[in-house]
Amino acid sequence: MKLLYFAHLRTKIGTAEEQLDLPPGIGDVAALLEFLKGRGPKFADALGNRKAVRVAVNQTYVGWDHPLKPGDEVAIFPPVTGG
Amino acid sequence: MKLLYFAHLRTKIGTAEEQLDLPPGIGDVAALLEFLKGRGPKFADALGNRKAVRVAVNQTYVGWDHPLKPGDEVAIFPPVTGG
Amino acid sequence: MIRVQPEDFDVGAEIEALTRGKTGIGGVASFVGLMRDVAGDKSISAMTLEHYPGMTERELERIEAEAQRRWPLIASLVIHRYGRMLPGDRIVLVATASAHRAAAFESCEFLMDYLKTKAPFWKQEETPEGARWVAADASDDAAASRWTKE
Amino acid sequence: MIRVQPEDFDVGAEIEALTRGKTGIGGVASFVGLMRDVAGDKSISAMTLEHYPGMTERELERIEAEAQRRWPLIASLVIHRYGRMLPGDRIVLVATASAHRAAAFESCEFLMDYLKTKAPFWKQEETPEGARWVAADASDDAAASRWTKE
Repeated sequence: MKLLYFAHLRTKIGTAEEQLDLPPGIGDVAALLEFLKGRGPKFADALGNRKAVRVAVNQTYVGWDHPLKPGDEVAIFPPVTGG
Repeated sequence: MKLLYFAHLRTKIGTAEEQLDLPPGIGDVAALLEFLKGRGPKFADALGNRKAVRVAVNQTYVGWDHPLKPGDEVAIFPPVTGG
Repeated sequence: MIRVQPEDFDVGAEIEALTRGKTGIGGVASFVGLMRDVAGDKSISAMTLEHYPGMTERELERIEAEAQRRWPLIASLVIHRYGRMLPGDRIVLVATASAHRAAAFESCEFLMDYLKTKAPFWKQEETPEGARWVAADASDDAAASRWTKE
Repeated sequence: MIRVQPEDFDVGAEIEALTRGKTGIGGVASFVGLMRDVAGDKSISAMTLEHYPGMTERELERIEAEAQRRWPLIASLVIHRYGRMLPGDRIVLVATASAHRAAAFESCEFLMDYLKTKAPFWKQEETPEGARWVAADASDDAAASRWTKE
């Protein structure tokens, strides 16, 4: 799957985009976020406050229980502040 | 005093502006309108329906009981329909 | 600022001039009133707006001052045309600028409601059956009366 | 119509193009969002708007379609810029055209509220202490939530 990071999450994590093979047992957005937090302090810092994290799958806002499948485009970002 | 007529009142009365010496005994707007209606069928037709007549004295909207004095600019017109 | 004029106006240039150099402005709400080619079920080929020179300007200044008093506006503009206009022509422009959008939107709508109901303009429409003076619209009065219910 | 672009836009030309030939339009409400040189008590020298190419356009199209569904609009337009901007620069234009002014005003405000709270844009401000990402503003959320209380 393709992961995208925006705004201060991108800054903290230090990358805008990466390819990731969906790890075994990761079935939804919440599980993916837990998996990512376990990758190290940058991820833990960026994703630690759930209230400040939003997720879109295939360019549509989703909740934590949204199921994931290989090939999804998953974007992770802070609440929008546009305009 | 100066009398001004606008829109369909102007069309009905057939004049846009006239000078009038304030007649004796005409102390307020209501009395002036009654006086004007007595001048003939055009005026009676134009001013007959009080709900469709608005008056400004010296360029300020006024009620029927507004007092009049020589030198006033009195404008008589239908409800506005602008914009 | 208010202007009552027979000439057309340039919306972009007016908004640009209104806001130029005022970098505390976060937003400009504006409304452009255009001449429609229908009114109810009648087809309209042209329209003439009559005004009361002197009083019209006074009323517009009074209404603009009232908007400035009610909302924290950084700049405001009312341009209203008079004379004969054709379908699609611009009739009126109201623009209000503020630090935040709510004040801009509310004051712009306030000004338009008052212009429609209180400003001394009268509309004569040219229809297939001839010219006719337009009667006042009760729904416009209702829109304006919102602002006095507080 | 929606556009997401780095370039500036010409407000007058956009409104003119939106309404040209559509003589059933009685009014166009519009809002231009400008970059302020202050935020709270901080002085801002520049701002960079990041967006999510693809999703941003989808969201704007969805929001515009929702406005078209809720109000009888004859035409509508949303232009939103991204990239680096300076104080006084235009950021966003929303314009809505309808036969009557209430629909135009309401839908324009609806679109702006949603743009501020839902569209995938993120703001980074350059202050005397350096660049900082802006946190979401609760008052904007409150403004947008009005539209779901019906």
